[in-house]
Amino acid sequence: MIRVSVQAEPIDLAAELARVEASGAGGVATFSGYVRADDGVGVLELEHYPGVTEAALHALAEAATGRWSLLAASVVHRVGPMRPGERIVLVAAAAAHRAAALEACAFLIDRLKTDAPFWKREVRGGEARWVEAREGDEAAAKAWLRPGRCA
Amino acid sequence: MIRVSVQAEPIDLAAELARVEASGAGGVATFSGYVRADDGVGVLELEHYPGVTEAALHALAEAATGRWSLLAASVVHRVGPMRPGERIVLVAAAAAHRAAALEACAFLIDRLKTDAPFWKREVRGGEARWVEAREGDEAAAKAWLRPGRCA
Amino acid sequence: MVRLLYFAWVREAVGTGEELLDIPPDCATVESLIDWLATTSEGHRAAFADRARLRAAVDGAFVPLDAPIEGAREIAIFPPVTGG
Amino acid sequence: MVRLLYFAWVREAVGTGEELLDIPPDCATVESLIDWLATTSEGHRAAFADRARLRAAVDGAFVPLDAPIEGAREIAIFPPVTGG
Repeated sequence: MIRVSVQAEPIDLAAELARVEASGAGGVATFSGYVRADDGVGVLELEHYPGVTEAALHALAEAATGRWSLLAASVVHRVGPMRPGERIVLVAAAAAHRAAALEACAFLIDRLKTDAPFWKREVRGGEARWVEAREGDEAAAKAWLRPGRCA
Repeated sequence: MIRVSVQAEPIDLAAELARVEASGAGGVATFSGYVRADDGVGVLELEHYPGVTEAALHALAEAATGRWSLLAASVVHRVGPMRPGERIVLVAAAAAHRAAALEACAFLIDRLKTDAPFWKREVRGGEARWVEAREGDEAAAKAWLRPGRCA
Repeated sequence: MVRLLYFAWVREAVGTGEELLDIPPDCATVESLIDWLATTSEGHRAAFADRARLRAAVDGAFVPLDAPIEGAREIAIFPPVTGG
Repeated sequence: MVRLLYFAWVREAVGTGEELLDIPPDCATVESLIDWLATTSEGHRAAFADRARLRAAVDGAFVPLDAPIEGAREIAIFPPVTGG
């Protein structure tokens, strides 16, 4: 069961988890990303490419589901303005065993960083700045393509 | 902030997550384990070594906190009888960045499987059977000791 | 007519998020389209000054800048993504 | 007096989860303690028949079966753990 949502509303972690748990999995791994509260950002704005973003997230969830035989995968991403401490993204992977759930979860968030069209803008003290892409993100996403990667 | 609980009560995922999120982290990774619903088990019973279990879980959380500079780590494990679909264990790791949170989460659950004195007994159709330790668990736990492990 | 979409600081520099344009027939790739777009306004020129900071999608699929655009109905130009 | 603790199927085979015992002074290691315990009842003998399936903790610390037990106040004997 794949669930993808790109939404302006806050992410309801309990409701999202209840969905993946309903798959009857032995293990569920999740990753949640938050607006950092420690670097002076007052507002973070998320822009996306409507339609294409949802398709990219769905393709990512399908890739993870196939590769790790997941029972459920969810990718939920917020867009629009949000405040420090708020949840930006949630990925969840449910599988029969823990290694599959943990690896699929890491894969989903690493690849989401480079494969889905979202752009972040930080507002600090009235000044807005687009966040630059991090080279580490590209490397983390590409690591999943190497056949020899340690699991 | 480290939280450890060994409890007969159901694990309240939302409450546990709220705790680790309060650390102001950029990322929170979790793993939840469930009583498998697909192999005919009617009841799963968890026995532990009171006092020593809590100390082992605390030592594990401290090791993860030191190694990955976590802002928060929680390890919550249920004991006593439980039903298919119920949560047995929750580990959560909060860190400034996602790689640390994801790795620490995998470390916590892998090591918990071998380092904390819990024993599972499955009841199937009136017949009880102690669960045998899996060799894969030992291997997964030991992998974290190898200096050359891929991250 | 092709629908052009711009996101993030590319959108801000161009001054709009979307425009419908007749593209010159000799624009065979995203890159040559960008060359031509850069001549259409000062905003476009500024947005497309640094090609290394640009990414593109043709009809919803991410493509390298040297990808062909023949038959495309929607072309998006934007910075490297920063989600998650 | 040493407090002996048993868990899981070791506890079931022995017939109790806890006993207070005076241990013979020549029991220097967990393993020699197990050898002696196995002689104390049929249940103990059955519980300790397969040493490969036994683990131990001395005063709350996991130890190998050849670990010394001198001065120990609490010794636990149990199967490999299966939590999580």
